[in-house]
Amino acid sequence: MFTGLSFSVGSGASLQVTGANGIGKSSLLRTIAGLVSLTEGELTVEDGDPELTVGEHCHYFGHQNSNKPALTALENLSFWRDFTAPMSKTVFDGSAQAPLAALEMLGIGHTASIPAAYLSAGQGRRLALARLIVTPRPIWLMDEPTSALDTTSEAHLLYLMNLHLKRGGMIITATHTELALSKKQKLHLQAAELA
Amino acid sequence: MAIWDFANPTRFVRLVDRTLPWLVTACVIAFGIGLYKSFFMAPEDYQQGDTVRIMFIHVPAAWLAMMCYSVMALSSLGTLVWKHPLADVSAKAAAPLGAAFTFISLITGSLWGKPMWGTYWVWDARLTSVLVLFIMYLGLMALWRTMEDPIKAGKAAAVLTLVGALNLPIIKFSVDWWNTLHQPASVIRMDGPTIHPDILVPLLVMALAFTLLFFTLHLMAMRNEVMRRRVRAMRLKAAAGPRAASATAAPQPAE
Amino acid sequence: MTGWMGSLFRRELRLAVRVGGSGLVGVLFFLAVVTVIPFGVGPDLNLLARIGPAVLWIGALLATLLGLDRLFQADRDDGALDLILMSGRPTELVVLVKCAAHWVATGLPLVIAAPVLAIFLNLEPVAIGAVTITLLVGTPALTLIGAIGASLTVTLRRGGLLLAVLVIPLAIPVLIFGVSAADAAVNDPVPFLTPFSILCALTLISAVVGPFASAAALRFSSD
Amino acid sequence: MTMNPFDLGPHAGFIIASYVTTFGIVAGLILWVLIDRAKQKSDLADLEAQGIKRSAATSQDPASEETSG
Repeated sequence: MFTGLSFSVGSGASLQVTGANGIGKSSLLRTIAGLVSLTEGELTVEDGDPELTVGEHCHYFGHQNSNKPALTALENLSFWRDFTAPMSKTVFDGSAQAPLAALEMLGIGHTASIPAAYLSAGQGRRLALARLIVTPRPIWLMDEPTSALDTTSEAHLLYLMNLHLKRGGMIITATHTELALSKKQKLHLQAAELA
Repeated sequence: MAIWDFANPTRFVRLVDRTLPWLVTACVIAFGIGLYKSFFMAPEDYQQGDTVRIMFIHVPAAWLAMMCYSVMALSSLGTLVWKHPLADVSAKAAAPLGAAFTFISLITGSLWGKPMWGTYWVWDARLTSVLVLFIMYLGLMALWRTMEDPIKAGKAAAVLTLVGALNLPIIKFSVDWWNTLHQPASVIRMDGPTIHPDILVPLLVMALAFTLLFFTLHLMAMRNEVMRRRVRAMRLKAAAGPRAASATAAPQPAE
Repeated sequence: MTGWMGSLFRRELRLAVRVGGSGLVGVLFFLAVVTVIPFGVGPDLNLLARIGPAVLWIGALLATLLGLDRLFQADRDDGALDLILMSGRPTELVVLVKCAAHWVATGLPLVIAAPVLAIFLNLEPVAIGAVTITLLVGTPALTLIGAIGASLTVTLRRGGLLLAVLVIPLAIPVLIFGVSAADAAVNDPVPFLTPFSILCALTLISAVVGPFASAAALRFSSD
Repeated sequence: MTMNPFDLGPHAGFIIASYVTTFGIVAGLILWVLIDRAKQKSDLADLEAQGIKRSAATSQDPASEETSG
């Protein structure tokens, strides 16, 4: 899928992957997440937990929210908090909000006891985002994170992302829109010349 | 149009609140008389002995199993044809009651059958039809449960109920046909000698008591359903609620 | 360790019983299958008593298979499967817990319903007990074997039918020993314990093979 | 002819069993209705405590309540 691709992201830095539609931005993120296997080359996390794969250092925030409509917002979030293995503090000391506090922080605290089926698209998106701040993990892989968010929520998202960077986290996003992130690098994917 | 006066759920709930005490009282009295009569007054049948007492609950339950389906079929017409707003509430509330009464009639029927026929169950046309009715009730309940939007679910269930109502005679006919093909073994016929009035009176009282019980429970279940929909509407509002949301949604994170 | 497993188990159970869940539809299907058999073979009570254990077992097999296609598909449709694979929890254990919850929500009701349905088929008390016990021991095996099919067909839009086709051959041994154990309890050409212990062994084997095969298939599925 | 309700003859077990199961099922129905009512009431109270008005419920029929969401 990719040839001659090499990049590194330092602690506290972000990488914005750009490129035309269909070029493979999402595939790149999914490869890092370990959801697509590498045919060649390697991915490593320096000073990471050697027991874990690269993907297990990551939070994946993709197009889908993974919210179960039959469960309440709080049940959804609490499940992911309990289920997702956290990173040990020695490797990464990131945000670990309590589920209810995370919901409040994202402005959907009032929906905590409401089934996720009743949430609007933006609220569902925020519920999915809350998952990233209840379990600390150093690398956030975000595929079009701003989709379905209005401007206030977008500002909110940027605040959370910068907070994560400030704590020494890393963010790799695939997006078309410019995001005001600190220590931003860019990676532009281009179609290979057909020989 | 009396029915349309209760189209407003709030007025309906108020009406239920007012009638329920009377219904409950009537129901308790009817059961008191019915049970007293069926144990102390009714003679044992010369053929079936004391097991005839099972009839006092079996027959009313079977009668209700059918009446409940009629209520649901009427309500379904109400949903689809007259678009009465409480019709699907009524249909939904009736389904579990119908299933329960059908189940009672199946259980008591087989408990009656064991001493009479020597087996708990025979594939007799009457029993089998009731079993099919039971499955239809459960199917309807499953349909109600799996669809989240009560209005959509109500319409789907109404269509199924009416198709079922049209189909029930056909089912009954084919089951009869199937049963006569396989010569009925040793089934007792209900249409034997005319029923003695000493048995008939308690039976009628018990039937009345069960009917009252059904209406009481039906009204209460309908009231619950109205409340459930109110909760649902309010939850939708709460989720979208600008008041609740604006208080916390401003980008002022807690830390 | 137990924390996340308990959490997953509770979530699966909640999803099975709430709106849209299919927990009890399986029992209803089981009832429908068992009811429909006498219409086909006739109401001969002796015949029904003879084929009763087999009817109950086939009904349970079909009911289990029908409910299994959503085991992983629901999680794949909303992206949760990706997160589960990245969660850092052993996928084999995740599959095992999901199967356990699925069995409690759909398999256990079948076992509970079996004695009632056995009455319709004119089984004797001993046979009723035997069928119920064999179902109790055997249906987990059906769920675990079915999980393999469910994870193989997880990427398919309409995997339900294919799932059944893939899994039925694998489930034949369970069916054979389940029915023969139930039969052995009534008319004893062989002692009940012989086929019954083989059935237990089959369940234990599938508790090992099922999660491993299923986890492997799930990992490939996201490629 | 027996007038003694406690002597139910040789099949007393079946008679008692059918009355007991009927009673159990009916009691279950009544409990279900009452528990459901308590649950809806507490849900309503919760929502009202959150400040959600039930205006839609007092003036409109359930059909328009549903579509208004």
